[in-house]
Amino acid sequence: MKKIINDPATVVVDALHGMAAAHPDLLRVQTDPAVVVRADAAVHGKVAVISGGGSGHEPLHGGFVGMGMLDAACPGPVFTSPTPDQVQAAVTATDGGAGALLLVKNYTGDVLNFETAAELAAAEGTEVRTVLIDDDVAVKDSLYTAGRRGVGGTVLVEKIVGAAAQRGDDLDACEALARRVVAGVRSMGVALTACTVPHVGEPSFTLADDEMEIGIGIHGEPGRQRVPMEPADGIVRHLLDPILEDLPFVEGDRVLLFTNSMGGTPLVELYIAHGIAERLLAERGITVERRLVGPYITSLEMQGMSLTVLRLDDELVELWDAPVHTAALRWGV
Amino acid sequence: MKKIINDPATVVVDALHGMAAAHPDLLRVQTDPAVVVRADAAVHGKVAVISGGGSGHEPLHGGFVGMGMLDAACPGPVFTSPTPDQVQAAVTATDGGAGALLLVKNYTGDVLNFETAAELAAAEGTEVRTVLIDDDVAVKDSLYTAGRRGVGGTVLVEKIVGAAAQRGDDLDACEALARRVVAGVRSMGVALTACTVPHVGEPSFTLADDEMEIGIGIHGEPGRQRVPMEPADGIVRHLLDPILEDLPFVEGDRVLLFTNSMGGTPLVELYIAHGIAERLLAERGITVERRLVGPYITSLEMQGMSLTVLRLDDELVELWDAPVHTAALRWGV
Amino acid sequence: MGCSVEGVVAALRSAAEVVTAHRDELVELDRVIGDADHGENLKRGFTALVSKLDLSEPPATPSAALKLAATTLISTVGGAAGPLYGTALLRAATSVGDAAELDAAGVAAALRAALDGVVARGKAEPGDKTMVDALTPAVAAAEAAAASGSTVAEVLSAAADAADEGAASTVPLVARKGRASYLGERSANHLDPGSRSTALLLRSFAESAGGGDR
Amino acid sequence: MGCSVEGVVAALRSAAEVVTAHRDELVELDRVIGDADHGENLKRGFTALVSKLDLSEPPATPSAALKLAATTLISTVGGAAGPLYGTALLRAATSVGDAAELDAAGVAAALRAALDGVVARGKAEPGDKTMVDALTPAVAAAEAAAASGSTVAEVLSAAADAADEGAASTVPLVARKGRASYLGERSANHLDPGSRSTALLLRSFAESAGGGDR
Ligand SMILES: Nc1ncnc2c1ncn2[C@@H]1O[C@H](COP(=O)(O)OP(=O)(O)O)[C@@H](O)[C@H]1O
Ligand SMILES: Nc1ncnc2c1ncn2[C@@H]1O[C@H](COP(=O)(O)OP(=O)(O)O)[C@@H](O)[C@H]1O
Ligand SMILES: [Mg+2]
Ligand SMILES: [Mg+2]
Ligand SMILES: [Mg+2]
Ligand SMILES: [Mg+2]
Repeated sequence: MKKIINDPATVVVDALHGMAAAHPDLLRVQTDPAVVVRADAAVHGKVAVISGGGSGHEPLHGGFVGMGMLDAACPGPVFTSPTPDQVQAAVTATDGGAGALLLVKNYTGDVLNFETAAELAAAEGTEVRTVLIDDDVAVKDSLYTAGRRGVGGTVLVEKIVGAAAQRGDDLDACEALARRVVAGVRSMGVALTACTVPHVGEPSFTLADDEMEIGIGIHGEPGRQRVPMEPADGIVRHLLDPILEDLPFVEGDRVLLFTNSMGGTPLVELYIAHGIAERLLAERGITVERRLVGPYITSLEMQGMSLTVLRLDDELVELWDAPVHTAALRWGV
Repeated sequence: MKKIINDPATVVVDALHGMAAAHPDLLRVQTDPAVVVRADAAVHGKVAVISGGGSGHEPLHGGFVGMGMLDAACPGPVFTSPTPDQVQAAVTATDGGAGALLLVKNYTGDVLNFETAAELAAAEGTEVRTVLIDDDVAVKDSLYTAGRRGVGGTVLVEKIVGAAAQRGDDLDACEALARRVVAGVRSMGVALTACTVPHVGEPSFTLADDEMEIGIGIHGEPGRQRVPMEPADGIVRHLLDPILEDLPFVEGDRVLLFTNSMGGTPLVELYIAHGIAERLLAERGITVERRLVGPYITSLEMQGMSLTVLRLDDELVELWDAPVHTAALRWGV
Repeated sequence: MGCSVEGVVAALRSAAEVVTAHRDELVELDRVIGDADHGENLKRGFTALVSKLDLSEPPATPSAALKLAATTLISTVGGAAGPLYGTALLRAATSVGDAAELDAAGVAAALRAALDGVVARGKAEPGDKTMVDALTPAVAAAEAAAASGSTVAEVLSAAADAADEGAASTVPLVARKGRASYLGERSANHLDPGSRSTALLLRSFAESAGGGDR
Repeated sequence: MGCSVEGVVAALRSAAEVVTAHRDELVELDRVIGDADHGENLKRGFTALVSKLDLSEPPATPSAALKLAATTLISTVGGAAGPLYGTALLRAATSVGDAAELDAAGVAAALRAALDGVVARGKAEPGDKTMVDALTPAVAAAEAAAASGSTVAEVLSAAADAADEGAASTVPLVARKGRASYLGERSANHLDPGSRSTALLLRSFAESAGGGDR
């Protein structure tokens, strides 16, 4: 394992200190329990939008803390959901009197820990709502399973709901909006290489030089299917086709296209994939009105990518375009 | 070689098309010869700030084209400097009547090609100046060598000089400012893994699991020295100490600290390194007033990082803070 | 002979040792069909528990000891296992009430409460390839043993035996809950890490109870 | 017998073939002490040159052919080699003037002009571990051969022999110019890719001239 770290046991806390040093104007970091909080929290009268999950997906979620997006993020250990204490501390630090909305990626661990925290926070008098994000079309959804995972769509939900909370929408409206965005967003990912969890020290799986793993999540877990490597055209189709068929996205739809690196795939490859996806969408008569290209929800140093497509309407465009000032996304300010 | 590409021969042009698709509001792409041009070029009465070099360093330089930074970028093939035709086309597309400033990383190939272009452009009546960027302290400077390479400092020079041109500084002022920034900026990089140039298909060098390469450039070339892997503390010292001794940076200095990923090193590691560098600078009584953390000047998928330190004064801070709207850097707008 | 609060604390400490000793095994099981953190998560939690037991006032009752374990695991484990084991221990604590000593029936009832808690939280059924596949037969075995007049140590030993078998039974299963479910068919032919840790925990309780001659 | 414009064009086409055949070798040499593009760069440039020769009016004079090669390489090669070889050819074109045929002395003079161009642009001295280490002895050998009454083919052949030796002489050198110089001492014990391509180009010219029986 080759990483720029001091000690696998302190990776998260060391990174949080570095993050605090890098963005003193944007955020504060607490380490016991670990929470990243918007510098000017609590914002009076504003719904607190809070997310979190295992670390190793940077910039998610800490990099999205700031004006117009998250009020706080709860970073668990690498690929391990945070504890209820962290979520509770986040609620306490950001409670502006208008309630808190927890945006939770749908993993059993995240769901259970956030649920527990929500119960505890409610008991202390803060109104708390939870919305699960489950946009990964690689996972078959069913009543009898854990359901779909939350992946790339998370970034878009956080931005859009963050903007609504910033403009003053109340808790009901923020919750409804979050559910609406979740309903209209779909994602799928591919890995070219595995990643190495620091406390494990060896890759989560091994892929031959001519193989790729389709339908991966964001926790270094193997995907649904191992297939031979293909040129970028084929890779993009593997991701985009199931996304489009799932919702489905149809001719005339207006969408946001988010082309994401899993961490180790550089921008030059990402732009190639993005260009292909734009072309395929245009061929289907789907209009790309907004885009995001870069490493925004990652799996450590994994090489690979994901595509996320969100159906847009005027309100979502407006909220996407609204000013945001975080470490990883910034515009309008 | 595992990459999300269609064909090694079309990597640059495919990525340019993807980039154009991703940022229609910011830039236009020409492909014969290849140039990335600010969407609203030529800006009347403004000095055109132009840079370029081999591809494979994304977002450099195309990702820095836009308001407040570059007017155009000339992307060569991967790790190969562009030709004079590209530079000439960039000058032609951006000439607003106030002359053009070419910001050139100091590599023989880049220097010769930009020099030739400058002669040709001058012959066509555009006033053209060239400033070489040579901030890499890993290379011993001497009259008898090719001199130091341009690395991380390039990003800072482009931002600061771009801001000056944007506010209306004339060619003399922009050139003088560029020289001043170059004089005050120093960098050094380390690789944990090599990268694979698409047209080569195998890594540029091989490193054992317990080795790192210190003093690398940005072209996948081996570095000055191969040493055993160390914890992050040691890695950061290997980079920071020679930087600080070189200028030298001394107690009381105000600086910008730029912690850069070589492409494959994820943000979580970068923040760890950044935190260490901040601490070491504080120990020396050097005040970090601005920071930039992320993959901004890369070597394809190489794992590794570089540190860049720039001595600041009030004017440089003001120009750094000035609005910028590009694919990779955006604030104030 | 019943199990006093000292016995419960000793059992928790022995669980911490076992979890630490098997940390790598549990990580490896989770690496193959999950996200490689189960052993690390439990080690972190039980290490925190031991620190609390070392530093704070000793708990006054079995219930207090179980509750301390529950809240500590909830605060420190994270992942799916944190809330699940935390809830299990919380329900067990409630089940034993303010008894100063646990008898065999009390232990069996506590295990039943723990299982109910895990199911209430995680909604897994037997056959979903989770810790429920180890805990369900363990509870049945414990209840049978208690009904037939076994000691606490014998009850726990029967539970551990059944949990071992239950864990082994997860190998051929296709996961329907937890992270392994994302693998679909590829989750088959692997041991579920949570069922393994359940079996390990029950074995450590049984051995602690047996060693203490209860 | 001198070398007509057809001879120059044939030599350029044969250079393109040689560069393409040795593309991987030159990439590999540059991978070790540079950035792994020298062969790719030259192949791109000479392929473009062949397209131009195929598609446009044939050049009227040796000088026009050399100038076309120069501008094409400058526009398509990039890197250090593009401007250096481009300048070399440009200076050679100027040196031959409007002669319809090149004789041995003219070829030697053109090579001298090419070397001067490379040095003017790149500022490298012999011993810096660059193409100058191949071209310098090649020019000297060409001049000596021309002075002693050799044919054009013999002049080029002498130049190629000397360039081979000059290229080989770069192996022990520590680079002071070009990318290899960043490696410091580690650049020693490797052949400089540019000196190798210079030797290859001169050999292809010599063989083209010899095969044409000039
Ligand atoms: N819904 C559930 N009900 C019961 N047990 C579950 C459930 N989901 C997961 N588990 C158990 O949790 C174990 C994984 O725990 P752990 O690795 O610590 O958490 P995570 O899956 O969040 O990384 C699984 O092996 C399984 O036995
Ligand atoms: N200043 C110089 N003068 C003469 N030749 C040079 C100089 N710098 C580099 N070269 C030659 O150029 C060759 C490298 O060419 P190439 O790989 O195409 O360019 P780059 O170094 O820009 O990647 C070197 O092997 C060397 O022979
Ligand atoms: Mg986990
Ligand atoms: Mg090059
Ligand atoms: Mg796990
Ligand atoms: Mg080269």
